[in-house]
Amino acid sequence: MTTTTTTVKSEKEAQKDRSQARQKEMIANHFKKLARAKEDGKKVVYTFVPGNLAELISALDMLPVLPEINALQSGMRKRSGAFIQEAEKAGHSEDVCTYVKCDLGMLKKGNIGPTDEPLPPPDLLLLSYTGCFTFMKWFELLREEYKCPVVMLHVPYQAGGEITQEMRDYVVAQLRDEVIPVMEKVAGKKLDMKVLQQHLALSRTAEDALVQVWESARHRPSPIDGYFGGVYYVGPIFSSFRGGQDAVEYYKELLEETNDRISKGLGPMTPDGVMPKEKYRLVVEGPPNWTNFYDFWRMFSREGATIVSSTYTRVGGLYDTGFRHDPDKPMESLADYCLGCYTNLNLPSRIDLLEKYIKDYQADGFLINSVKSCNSFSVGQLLILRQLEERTGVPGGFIESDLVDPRYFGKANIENRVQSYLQMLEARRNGGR
Amino acid sequence: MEPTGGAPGRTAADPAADVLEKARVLAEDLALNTVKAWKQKNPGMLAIGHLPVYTPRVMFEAMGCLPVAVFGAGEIDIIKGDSYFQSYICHIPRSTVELGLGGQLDVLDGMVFPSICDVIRNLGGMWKLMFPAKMSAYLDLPQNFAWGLGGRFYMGELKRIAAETEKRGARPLTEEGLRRAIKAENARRRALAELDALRREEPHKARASEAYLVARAGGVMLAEEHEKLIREFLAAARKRTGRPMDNVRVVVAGSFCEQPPLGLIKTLEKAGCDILEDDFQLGLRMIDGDIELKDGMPALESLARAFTERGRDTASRYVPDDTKGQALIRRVKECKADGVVFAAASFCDPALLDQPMLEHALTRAGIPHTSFKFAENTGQFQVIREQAGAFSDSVRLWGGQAA
Amino acid sequence: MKCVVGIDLGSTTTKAVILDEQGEMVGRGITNSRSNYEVACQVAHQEALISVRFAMLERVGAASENGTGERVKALVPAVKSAYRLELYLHGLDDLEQVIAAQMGRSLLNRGRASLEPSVKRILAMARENAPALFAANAPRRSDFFRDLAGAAYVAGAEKLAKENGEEFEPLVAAYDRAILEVETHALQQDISTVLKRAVNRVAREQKDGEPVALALVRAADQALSQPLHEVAFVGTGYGRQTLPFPREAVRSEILCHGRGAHRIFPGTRTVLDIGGQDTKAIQVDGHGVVTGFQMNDRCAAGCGRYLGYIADELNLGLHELGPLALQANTMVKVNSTCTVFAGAELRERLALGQRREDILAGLHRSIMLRAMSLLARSGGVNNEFTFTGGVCNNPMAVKVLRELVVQNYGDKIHLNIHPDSIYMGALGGALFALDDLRADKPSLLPTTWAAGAAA
Amino acid sequence: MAENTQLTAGLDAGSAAVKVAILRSQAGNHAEVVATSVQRIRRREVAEVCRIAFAEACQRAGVQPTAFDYVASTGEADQMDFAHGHFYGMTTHGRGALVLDPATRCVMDVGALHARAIKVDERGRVLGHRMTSQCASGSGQFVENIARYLGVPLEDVGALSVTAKKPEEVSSICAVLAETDVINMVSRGVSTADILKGIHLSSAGRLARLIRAVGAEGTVLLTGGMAADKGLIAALKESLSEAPSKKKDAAVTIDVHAHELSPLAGAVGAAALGAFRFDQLRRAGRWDVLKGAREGAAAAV
Ligand SMILES: Nc1ncnc2c1ncn2[C@@H]1O[C@H](COP(=O)(O)OP(=O)(O)O)[C@@H](O)[C@H]1O
Ligand SMILES: Nc1ncnc2c1ncn2[C@@H]1O[C@H](COP(=O)(O)OP(=O)(O)O)[C@@H](O)[C@H]1O
Ligand code: SF4
Ligand code: SF4
Ligand code: SF4
Repeated sequence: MTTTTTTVKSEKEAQKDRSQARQKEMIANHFKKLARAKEDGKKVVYTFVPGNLAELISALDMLPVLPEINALQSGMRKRSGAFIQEAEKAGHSEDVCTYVKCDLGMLKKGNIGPTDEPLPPPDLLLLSYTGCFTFMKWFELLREEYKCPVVMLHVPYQAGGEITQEMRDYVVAQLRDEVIPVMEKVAGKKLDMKVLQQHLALSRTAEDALVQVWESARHRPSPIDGYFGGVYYVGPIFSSFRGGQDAVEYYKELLEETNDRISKGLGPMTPDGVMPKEKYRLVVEGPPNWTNFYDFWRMFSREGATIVSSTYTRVGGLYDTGFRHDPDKPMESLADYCLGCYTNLNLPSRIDLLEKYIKDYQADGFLINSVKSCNSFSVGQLLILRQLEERTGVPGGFIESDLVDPRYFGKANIENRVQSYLQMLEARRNGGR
Repeated sequence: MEPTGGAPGRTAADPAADVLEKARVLAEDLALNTVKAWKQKNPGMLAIGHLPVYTPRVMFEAMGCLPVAVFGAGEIDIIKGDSYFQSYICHIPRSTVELGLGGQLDVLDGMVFPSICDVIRNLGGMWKLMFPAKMSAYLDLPQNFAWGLGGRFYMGELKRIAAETEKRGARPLTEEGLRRAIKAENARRRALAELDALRREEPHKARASEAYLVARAGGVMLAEEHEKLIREFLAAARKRTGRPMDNVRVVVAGSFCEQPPLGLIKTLEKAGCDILEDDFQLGLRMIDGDIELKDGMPALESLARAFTERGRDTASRYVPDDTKGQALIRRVKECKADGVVFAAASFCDPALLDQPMLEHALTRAGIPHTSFKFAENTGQFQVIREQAGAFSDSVRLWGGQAA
Repeated sequence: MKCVVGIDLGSTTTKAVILDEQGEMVGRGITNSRSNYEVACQVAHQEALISVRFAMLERVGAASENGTGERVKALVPAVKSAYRLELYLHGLDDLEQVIAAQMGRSLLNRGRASLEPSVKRILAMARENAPALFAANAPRRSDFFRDLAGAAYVAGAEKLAKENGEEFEPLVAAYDRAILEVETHALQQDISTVLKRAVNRVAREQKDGEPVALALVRAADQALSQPLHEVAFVGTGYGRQTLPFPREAVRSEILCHGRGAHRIFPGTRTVLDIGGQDTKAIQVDGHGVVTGFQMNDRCAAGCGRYLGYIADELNLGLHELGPLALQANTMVKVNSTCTVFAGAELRERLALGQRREDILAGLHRSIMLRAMSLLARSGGVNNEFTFTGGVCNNPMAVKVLRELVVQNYGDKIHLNIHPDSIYMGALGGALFALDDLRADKPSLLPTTWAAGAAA
Repeated sequence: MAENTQLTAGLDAGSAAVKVAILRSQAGNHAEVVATSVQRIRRREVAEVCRIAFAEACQRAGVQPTAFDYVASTGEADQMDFAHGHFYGMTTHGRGALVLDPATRCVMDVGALHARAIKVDERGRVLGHRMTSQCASGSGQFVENIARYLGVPLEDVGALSVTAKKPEEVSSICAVLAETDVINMVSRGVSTADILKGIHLSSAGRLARLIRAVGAEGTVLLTGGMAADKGLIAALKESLSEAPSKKKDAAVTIDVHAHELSPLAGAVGAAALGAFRFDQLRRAGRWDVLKGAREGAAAAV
């Protein structure tokens, strides 16, 4: 480390720390609220990330818990292995989604959340089931444990590559006739449309800023990492904070940071500090591994590989193709949001999107991280690989790991593959050497 | 196993030998020769493939189509199919792709991918890309069973797919046509119900492995012909003599989509289990009872209502309250079974995620159960035989709980 | 002469390839990896250097004066045989000493006294048969000392067992224990001395006069005195991480295999490499750059070791397996996924009376099926298709592969197999080393290897 | 013979050896092992080896083949014409272990190709089990391969292993590929004892996981051919005492040991269950079943 970069770096770190610290604080606050929920008389709703109805939940003054986020946090804090084993001991197969098992294991071990505070049991399981059948099973299993009310929102799949009016009508009708009435009953109050609209408007502002952050990766060097860094950027909007003032502030600050980095010509922050030189620009498909998140990240950052865009960061909403929450059409826009998440796209649409990212962000390559857990993501990824290579002429890499099961992260093996892949990109660039 | 009775084998003296052989040929007709012959006889008519679990075959029959069950490829070598799927994905999509790329499905004019899980769902998308010239439809079965919500949506889905099929050259879906098809379907259902009853009452006359072949043979035939085949088998099986064996009576659950190899079913039988009920060909039994036709109600609505109102509580359906375990316990009691064998396909999330819930329900009810996984091309049954044997031993010797 | 070295440290065999500055392959060596990795590399390297010397001897010899050139050149094969014979005899002597020494230490030295004379007799027999083993054109199973001496030793032990009723197992066990040490000792020999002895042996045999003999000796002196500068090297293969090489000098084996195969067959687009412990399916572009790959490892099912295990079960040599399987009438479907279970299944089927050939055919097919699915996963088989690695020496494996490729990818695919197929990884490594040399960033061999380089 | 005492035989055909046990018991209780026989199969035909072993055991016991109340087969021997009935491996190992040591609550059966942990209740009923399948890592063949490579007779393996000072574990999980590791160790001068112990430890690690997975508590009896291997027992004790999940498992005491007849547990269990079943059938009046097979036994030997 030379002195000149040190100064720049620490300054950057401070700036980055600001948005990150804010996020940390937001999360800590949220978990505190959850821990106090019973005393405060707040109702708790468990729900999923893709297609979550955050604005509805907050408009009814309820608090959301997102089991997926808890599972990934457990993964990052190296607790998931034990949780998964706990679930397997209770009879769950080693073949199935590890998010589910991690969550069930955590529950069996006292339901202590990521901030070491106990999580309140749900007053309602809001099964808005977008893009994955496992969600349905997950809440069937939780219902066995909690015996609390469940309400399901069946979100049809975009099999034809578009959202049809019939789908929208079906979702809106379910919201109106089942979901909202059940939520109102649990919340003990009526939904105030005005309040909902206010939340939707806040969502929209935050979403605008997020899209600008995503698109900053078009710069060379890219000021952000759209995958490893990206999972932090989408945190607030994926989860409990969308539709709130906190999220708006967060994204404003994040955007400022990003713009600042662009003006200074700096690359993204990595676990080892600002990336010195952008050697490769990659697009990534598939969720990351959480148990060895930083090891995984470093395999790329240390070789100078920046991820300029990724699909995983779109599972909580696909804003960069134009969707925004809309206070003028509250029900329709909630329906469109659920129907439009990345996990609800059919395979051809996913390929189109990836192709667009590769071209728009001028990627040198793309990488698929296929996770064992997730059929929703993984089935068809080898076809995605072929089709993308054919369509873009850009070489693809393929690695396999898992979300939160440490047994499936073969570090040496993955490293070998990543290195071979990057060496291959290098060799190609040198024109056949 | 004690030599206390003789199962009728496929010997010359077995009155059911011929019909079973016929069923076997049909059930193992991966080249779809039957379908080719049908198309030759019915020029211009369409053959529409469908994946497990449930597709309303009647609707296609009503449109003059032959619905064809594409339920995996058994034990054939999977080479091309493997290139599209990671090792931790079940076998069904590999074998389907293998058949597709191998040309065995060329005779089909389209494919329907009913929603059961993410695997078949994504396979539907892959199909669009791999076979762009053919019809490839995803049938989004509702998970909301309120008639005004899910029912209406489902009607819309059926109409959409009917329209798509018509565009490919099928006859239009008419009220009259659908009524006729539903009647034929109901007749098949009754024949199947009789077969199920025979198995329950006299398992030594109709073994599960045989009933499986007879049911599966229906995948390449119209309901009417299938009914004939079932009745032919029933008549022959009833003529069989032989004594009951000193076996335990079990229900097999969990293999509703990827089908177990025949060898596995036979292994269970050899290990001393009489399989009284199973969900191997669940699609055929997805709806309890007849599809009721009512005056004044459009036949399509009858069809849709049969699914939303009388669909079986199985892994492919979201069940809002604790009835799946109860449903299984009811099935066990109805056929007076001693226990349950869970046989789920490896990596089958729907089956494997349900299993612990069901197991707990059984444990609470004091019903013994055991479980293992398989793949449709499993060729080694040693481990399964040992495990099933230990289970049957234990139930036989002590009648009690085993794992 | 400046040259570069590529070393492929495989799980079963270790290969070394030496290229000159123009990129011509001037030497190659192979040995079994079944000992210390580093030693294996050194031995392979040494073998490669020897082959360079032989090539030089041929060149220098051909230029001999007084019209002897052609005749000297014609003697080179005899020198090679003589060289192998010398090494072999030396190895046998060493073996005798090592066995004697080990028997002194062994925990299980039952009846040492009775063993010693037997070992002596066995080795005497081996020595007696040695010249015939290395006669020109004599068919040999293998060139590895372990295999040759092993075969001779076992034959001798069998003879003693049959004729004198001696116990076979302890005799063979003595060999098994000693062989590793002997292999390691082989490195300490001074190669040029052995080579000179071989030259002298051949020279002595030249009845019709001195000029040829003299020219041969002179040529040998000259060939041995030419300096070899090994200026760059690259290591690759299964065990590469364990080598004391700097990081820059280690390349992914995938890249090396792809590049090597492409060098020999420039039309190559798909490479299948089946080695002892892993199978790789590699796609390369027109420049030999890898564009995709799949590999499976950590399980012996579907790799070369599977065949080795089966051969052991049947008491056959590896090279006999393929030809035997070729005599199959039908292919038995083998169900077992695991190598050990396949061994058990083999026994079971034999007991059921199925033909050995037919079961073997099924076993070969089961390996190739795995390879096919790996290939399919890596992007299919594209024209041209090159098969490399030890298993391509197995004719049944090749036949089954050919059939499966035709079945699945049509008959337009051209299948390449080269006698040097096993060297592709090392060749690729050497080509990377050549890049380094040309880019002026040569990496030097570890100093501990200097002894070998001095040859 | 007392009124309610039965003479029964159990015949266990494995992949490596055939085991026969002759038992005198009261419906399986108060069992006394009268005679046994073990025959390694060594590439012979299994049915033939079964006959030889059965005849040998009869001779040792000094009884006629027709004298048995019940002959039960287990293992691969399900089609033996002289058996009255067949019981499956897990059932017989569970029951056999209880005959050998009534305190047993978990059986760890390690044979040539497989390993399985079986949790049983006080009557020998199987409550749960975990086994290796499709992969031979951790089984007897694993140890056998290595022993063959090292030139150590199987009988000496255990004794050598327990003398190890600095055991070194193999890195490969595969029964075949581990050989390479071992070869490397040999060349690095690792002693035979240390290598064997390393192999035992790596097998034991896998077995311990199976034992924990079935939730074993109390006495674990090792059965199957590998129960004769003192080295494995020692290694297994070590592995189990390590208990990685400290807090919880500390409360669970697991005591693992073997009985000298452990390799015959399957045969012993089959014989005991035979007596039990005989009693059941006798009470049910099913003499037809019992008589038919007895004639078969006479013809077979
Ligand atoms: N002459 C031969 N005939 C048949 N098979 C052979 C022959 N030589 C080597 N093999 C096979 O090749 C394998 C070793 O291949 P190799 O490419 O040397 O492996 P690695 O690169 O892993 O060391 C052996 O396991 C064996 O199965
Ligand atoms: N004395 C011994 N020491 C170590 N291992 C032994 C000994 N005797 C037998 N074995 C092992 O036991 C295995 C045979 O066990 P067994 O339970 O008979 O297997 P199976 O039932 O599969 O035939 C052999 O593979 C061998 O490795
Ligand atoms: S399968 Fe995938 S999308 Fe579904 S719950 Fe698991 S990780 Fe989430
Ligand atoms: S077997 Fe299970 S996972 Fe596979 S397609 Fe069928 S339902 Fe889905
Ligand atoms: S023991 Fe068998 S299945 Fe297991 S890793 Fe080795 S070869 Fe593969």
